[in-house]
Amino acid sequence: MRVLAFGIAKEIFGGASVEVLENTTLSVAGLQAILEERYPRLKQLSSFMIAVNGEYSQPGTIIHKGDEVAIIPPVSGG
Amino acid sequence: MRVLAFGIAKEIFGGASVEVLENTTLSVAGLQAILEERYPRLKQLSSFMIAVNGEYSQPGTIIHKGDEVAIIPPVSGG
Amino acid sequence: MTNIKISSASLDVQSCIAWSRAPEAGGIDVFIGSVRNMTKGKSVVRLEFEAYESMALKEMEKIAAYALTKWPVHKILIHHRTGVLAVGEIPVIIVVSAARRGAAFEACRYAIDTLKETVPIWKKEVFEDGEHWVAAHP
Amino acid sequence: MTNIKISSASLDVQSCIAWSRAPEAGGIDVFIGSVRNMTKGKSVVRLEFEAYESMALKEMEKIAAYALTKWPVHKILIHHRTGVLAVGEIPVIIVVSAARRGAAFEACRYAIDTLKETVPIWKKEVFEDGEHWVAAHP
Repeated sequence: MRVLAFGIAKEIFGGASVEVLENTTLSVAGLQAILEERYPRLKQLSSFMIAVNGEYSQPGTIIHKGDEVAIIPPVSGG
Repeated sequence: MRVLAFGIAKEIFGGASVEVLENTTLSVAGLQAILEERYPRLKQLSSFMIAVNGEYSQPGTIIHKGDEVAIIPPVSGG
Repeated sequence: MTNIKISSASLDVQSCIAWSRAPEAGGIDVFIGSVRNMTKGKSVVRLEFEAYESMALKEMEKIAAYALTKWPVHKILIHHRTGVLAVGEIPVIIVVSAARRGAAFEACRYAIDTLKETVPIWKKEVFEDGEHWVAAHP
Repeated sequence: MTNIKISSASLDVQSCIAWSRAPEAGGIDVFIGSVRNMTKGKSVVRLEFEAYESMALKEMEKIAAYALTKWPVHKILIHHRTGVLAVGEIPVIIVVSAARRGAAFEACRYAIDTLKETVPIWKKEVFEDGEHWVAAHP
């Protein structure tokens, strides 16, 4: 699964996306745990959300094959 | 004394100003009584104020020779 | 800084906003009044604005001066039109720039609300079948 | 009616306001963001805005749609800039037209406040001696 990154997450990932191997059905909370283990700097953020198909998700949201997944660090537009 | 009129007061006075004879020292309340007697339609307005030298006045304000006096019907700018 | 004007010529939104801009301003709130085609269900043909100009300028200046003391705003502009205005024309424009948006919004809202209460300017609504001075009668 | 855009080109205040005008609109409130020269006492060299564009457009559309149901407003425009912006440039412009001014002010304030909370756009502040993503860290 490809996970898009923006803002500071792009710097933490070292690129605009990372690949995460799915061995099993993954929830948003599961993906978050994997990413935080691989990129501990994510835990230093004020917070971050995971968007699935361009919508803010809940921890229990199941990620399906082909879903567009993105890390949303604290927004600061305007 | 010349009293300036604006908006509907100009229509009530039939002109942009009226002359009021001062036999004695006149307060704003006194001027109001004179004008309401001469132009009873003033009493049908929602309200009106009297400005002296371009400032809203109190009923007790004394009008001096040379003061600029104006009738201010309810404002409706903007 | 304040910029107060009463004018019988069209108000120019672009130049009003340009005046308000500054490197230290993070937010600008602009209120633009516009002549509506309807009021209380009746079609409006035109509006006519009349001002007691010398006093109106003083009252507008008071509004701007108060806003500058009450909120941390940098600049405030209040321009009002007089004369005959067609539907869609602009009777009033208020521009407030501030470091932060909250102050800009609050000062702008204060300025238009207070202008409508205190500034000696009068509006006559002209309909197909008559006309009247707004707010004159209960 | 809504008008939502994310653009790497300069935002044009004049055309945004022109779009919002309508014979039935009595009041237009405009919020213009502006890049400030200082933040927390430090000189800003430039800002860099990045958007998750497809999602940001959806979130901006939600804000506009909600405002149209919550307040009696006619039109709402939300345009946001991306890329590198110098001091004085405009990252965001919001325009709301309504029959009455209260609705225009409230919907405009709602739109900018909510945009800053929900729309996936990020701002990097660049100073003489460093840079940082705003709000990223506690």
